Amino acid sequence: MDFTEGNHPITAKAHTAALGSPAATDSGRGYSPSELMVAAAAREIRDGEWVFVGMRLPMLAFLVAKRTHAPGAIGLYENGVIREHPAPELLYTMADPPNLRGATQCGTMLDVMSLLQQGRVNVGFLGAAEVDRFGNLNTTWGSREGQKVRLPGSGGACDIACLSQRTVVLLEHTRARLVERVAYITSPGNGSGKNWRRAQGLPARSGPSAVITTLGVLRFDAGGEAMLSSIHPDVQLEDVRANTGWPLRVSEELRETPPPRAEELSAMREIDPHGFWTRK
Amino acid sequence: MDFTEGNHPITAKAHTAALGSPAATDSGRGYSPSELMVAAAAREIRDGEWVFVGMRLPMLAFLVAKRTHAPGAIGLYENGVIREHPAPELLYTMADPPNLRGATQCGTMLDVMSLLQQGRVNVGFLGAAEVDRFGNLNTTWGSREGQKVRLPGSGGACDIACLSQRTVVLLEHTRARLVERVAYITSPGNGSGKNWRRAQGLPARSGPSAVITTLGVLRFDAGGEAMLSSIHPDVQLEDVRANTGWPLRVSEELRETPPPRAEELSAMREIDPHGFWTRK
Amino acid sequence: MSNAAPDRTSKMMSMQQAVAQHVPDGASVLLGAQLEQMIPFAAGHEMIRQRKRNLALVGPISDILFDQMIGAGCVARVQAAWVGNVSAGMGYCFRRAIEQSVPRAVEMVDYSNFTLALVLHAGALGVPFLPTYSTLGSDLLKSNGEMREFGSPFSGEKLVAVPALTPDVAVIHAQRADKHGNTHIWGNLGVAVDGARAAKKVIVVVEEIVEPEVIASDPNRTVIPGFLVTAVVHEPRGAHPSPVQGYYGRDHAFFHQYHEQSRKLEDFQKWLDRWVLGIRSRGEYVEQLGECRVESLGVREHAYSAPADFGY
Amino acid sequence: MSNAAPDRTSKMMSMQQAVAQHVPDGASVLLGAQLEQMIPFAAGHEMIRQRKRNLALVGPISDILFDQMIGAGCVARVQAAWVGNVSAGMGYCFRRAIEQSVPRAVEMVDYSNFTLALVLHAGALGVPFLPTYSTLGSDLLKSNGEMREFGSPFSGEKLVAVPALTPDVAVIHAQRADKHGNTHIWGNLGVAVDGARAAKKVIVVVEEIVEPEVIASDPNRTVIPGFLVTAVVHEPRGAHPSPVQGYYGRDHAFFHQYHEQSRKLEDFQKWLDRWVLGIRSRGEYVEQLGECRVESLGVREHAYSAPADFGY
Repeated sequence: MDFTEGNHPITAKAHTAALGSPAATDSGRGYSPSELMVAAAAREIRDGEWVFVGMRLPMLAFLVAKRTHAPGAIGLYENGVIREHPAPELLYTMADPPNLRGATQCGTMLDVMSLLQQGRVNVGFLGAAEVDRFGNLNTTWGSREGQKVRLPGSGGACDIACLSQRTVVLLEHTRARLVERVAYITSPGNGSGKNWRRAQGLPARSGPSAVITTLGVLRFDAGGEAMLSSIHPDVQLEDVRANTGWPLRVSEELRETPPPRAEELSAMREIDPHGFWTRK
Repeated sequence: MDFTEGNHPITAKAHTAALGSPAATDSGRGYSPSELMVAAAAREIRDGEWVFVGMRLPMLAFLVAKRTHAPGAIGLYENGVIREHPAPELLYTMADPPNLRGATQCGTMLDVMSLLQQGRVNVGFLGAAEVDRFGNLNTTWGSREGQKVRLPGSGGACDIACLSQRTVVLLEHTRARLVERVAYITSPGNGSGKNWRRAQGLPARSGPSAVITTLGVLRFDAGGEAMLSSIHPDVQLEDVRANTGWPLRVSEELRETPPPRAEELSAMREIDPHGFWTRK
Repeated sequence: MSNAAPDRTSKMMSMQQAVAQHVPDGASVLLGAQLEQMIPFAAGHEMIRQRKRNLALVGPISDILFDQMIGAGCVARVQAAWVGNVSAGMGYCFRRAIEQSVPRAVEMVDYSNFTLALVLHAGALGVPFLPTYSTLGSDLLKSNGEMREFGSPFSGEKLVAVPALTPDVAVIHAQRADKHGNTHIWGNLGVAVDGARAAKKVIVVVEEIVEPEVIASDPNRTVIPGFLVTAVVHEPRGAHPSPVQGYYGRDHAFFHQYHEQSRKLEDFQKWLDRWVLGIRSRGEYVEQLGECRVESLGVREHAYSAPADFGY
Repeated sequence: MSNAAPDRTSKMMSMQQAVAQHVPDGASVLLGAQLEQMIPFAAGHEMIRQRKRNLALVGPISDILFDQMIGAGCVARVQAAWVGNVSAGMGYCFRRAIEQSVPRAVEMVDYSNFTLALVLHAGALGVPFLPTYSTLGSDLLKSNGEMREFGSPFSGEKLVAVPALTPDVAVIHAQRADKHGNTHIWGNLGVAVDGARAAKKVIVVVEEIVEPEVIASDPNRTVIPGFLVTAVVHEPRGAHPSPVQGYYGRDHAFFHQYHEQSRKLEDFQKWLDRWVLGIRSRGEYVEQLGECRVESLGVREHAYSAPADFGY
């Protein structure tokens, strides 16, 4: 897995992590690791919320949420599309024709970004090449074998990380990706800790909420530091620690990530029958 | 004539001056005073120019210009309408249905005002309750018998006066209207004289260009002061001076305002066959 | 919100309900966002009938609706570029209020059209202010009390900072919507789009309620999406005497009659009794207009837009 | 302009002419304004064929067009939020240019999508900057070099000033226009409207030229009026492999093939020869795609917008 493969700003390339790894195969649990991540992401969306959706796994998560516990959620796409009723087909990009036909609104990028800046968007999904201890994200500069590697850049990621009420990140859980300090803050998380966001001038009601990885789910404590909140089934705590680039703290209420429910899985598989995003 | 009758911001109520006065009747010259003002206003528009049109006499002037020497002129209306092909019917307001159907563009107020702020609008027409020696306009506060009279306000007038390359004002020529100093600068002209606009921060390429009255046409000298540039047929210079609220300077090249040409008159009368704006 | 009753997404209600529930005394209310088109007279009249007080009216130009509401004593404050009667001139109730505090004192906050558009644009964008060159050198900038001169952070050049406004309620008249509030408007849009986005609540008043499929067939025309809308009121002819493109024309005579009949205070009271207080609803108002007058304002020649294909 | 020849208002020309006349070396060029829809590939390819040099590309995300132009050596500077291949990942030519200066060094000015939209919005509004809360706390704000932190003139709170940009040329692909450049676009508009208003020149590339009456039948859909347009190019399938709503779908495979075939420099050169340099026009490109592929991208089910009545 080469994490220097670019990320579309508001897409999670996290699935590609799973794709090439042994864990990607369905090991008798009845769902793939990507499907587990999608289910976990779907549960970050509450009914009626406004969601910056993105593509790939988060898109699936939004669709699963819509069909299960959050039928009133609204999807916003930074190209200017807003949808209450999801597109009837699998999308490769947010401007694929099925995403425009029957949309709630087709407008400008500014139309959608304005709602974000007004503070009305509840949750935004992001991918990243790197996330650090304080939830800062990097999609601009990577490194490989000591060489700097130019990644595609922010896209809308910086905007979403600055302005949405909650940010949820999806990515592969490796030491190269979960790092002590990102090389470049493309999208600010909690900076260097408590009160940092307010000191920067970022909105009071904004910031990172969860990091969903291939091994578990991280959430943030009062000091703004990420800690392990749930661990995926069959994953060992030492594996999580070994694959994290800083001494990862563990929540006192650590639990096992609940596996996808049948209705979540069937929704996912109906949307993506060939497992293009989750199973291939 | 009660000048406290409100002005729509970018309309010239100047015609009402003419309407009630003896001069309004066609005194054997073959055209009315309002028709003369319309012809003079039309000539302020050059071919291909972008024009903030307004209603009433300026609207007629725009239509006359389009049908004669300026077929490529473009009309902008602050409500969001832009027209290259004038509406087929007489308008009472800029949002009358004939002005929307077949428009070049229907959009927002900001769409049109942006073009103005970009400095791309060549000429804007305004009316006013008062204009002063330096071309400042007042449509906010009047007075009658020592009492302050509240006028309707700026509308788009202040914006046009600040931002269009040239501003042309139409109004009745009386001492109550052409004053030494307006009571309130709703729409800035040349302020107190030379370089005043630049000192305020107004765009370099902007400012008052002509004041077309019932008696003549005033233009501005290098110091920003209005001076009589042309005098209407059959009007005496002393009448102009007597009806101006400051010692009016007269251009060395004073000429007679050219009367409306036949094609201008026929255009006007075709557009407004019952003389609603010009002859009643 | 968790109650999944079948009609839970319908936002339809009567004008009486919409005004009673969503326009409290003291609210700031955006009206007349499309300038001379689609002025929500029916909504304003209902506010008068419900004796709303201390409203802060917001709008670029109001073309007699503000004048009527001021005359009826509903208004404490006006934030506008122009108050009067577009085709006839002065608004007499506005003058009486400002000059003589009759029926009560009204605070006028003068804006220009552009700067009024910018206060709403700032509100819609979610920024505290927007910069402009307009109003520099004017007394409007000095007397307005809300705008402020400042230096550009790049060049230091003079600019005016126009503060954001987020009205409590925007009332937008439109051609058609579905019951969820997804709204099609065509013609000049004025400040309607930013107004609806800036406002905390949005009441949409429409000529026609159509199936959601009609609205969804053209998402570019949906300039106000339903998720921004609080209430949808079906009120045909609710904009009279102002025009609604494709539905009815402007009743020029009505504006002129109002001009004459509002010149004197006692005449205005009679006008108000006849057209607002003495009737209970827009339905009765339309009846009073009479079939002949209504008919004469109707569409004589339809002119349909060319279709856009959203297929794939 | 004073020459009243009958066709003086037609702005139609070939892509070859439009690029030759209106895109000089060193120009700043807005491309890909509608993000993943309607990317003007045909225009970009013509710029490559005409060996344009030192261009400054502007656009939110470019979805392989920027990558191709960078790889072809046309580009000195990129002002964008994202450069890559939306459905496949990294743009390899972009990486080679930034990391190894191959085929030449390229200066990257990183924006976010929102701030890139704001540079064009500021240009369209005619102000030197616009304020935003976005990018506060990010390294993007520090490394970008154009944006600047400042204090609100009202509260002193921190904001970012995003400077205006007025590109020399905006190239906008659209569904249909008349010969005067009055242009209908539907679907997601991205930054196309502000881009066309901010730019000094506008080249519109369309799938269909229609009679002026078709455009005039729906002035709200005319998001780019002809008087802002410098040249109109009729270039059917000019956006392939990106989609044009109502005309053709996205050629996902083409993006993936490009991804594979641009990974190595020598493969990219072959790709460029095959799809750009070795052919003379969009017509030849479409021929090379083959009837079957073109057919397979066509509209399978039309979905026409409900009409709006502009009558009165």
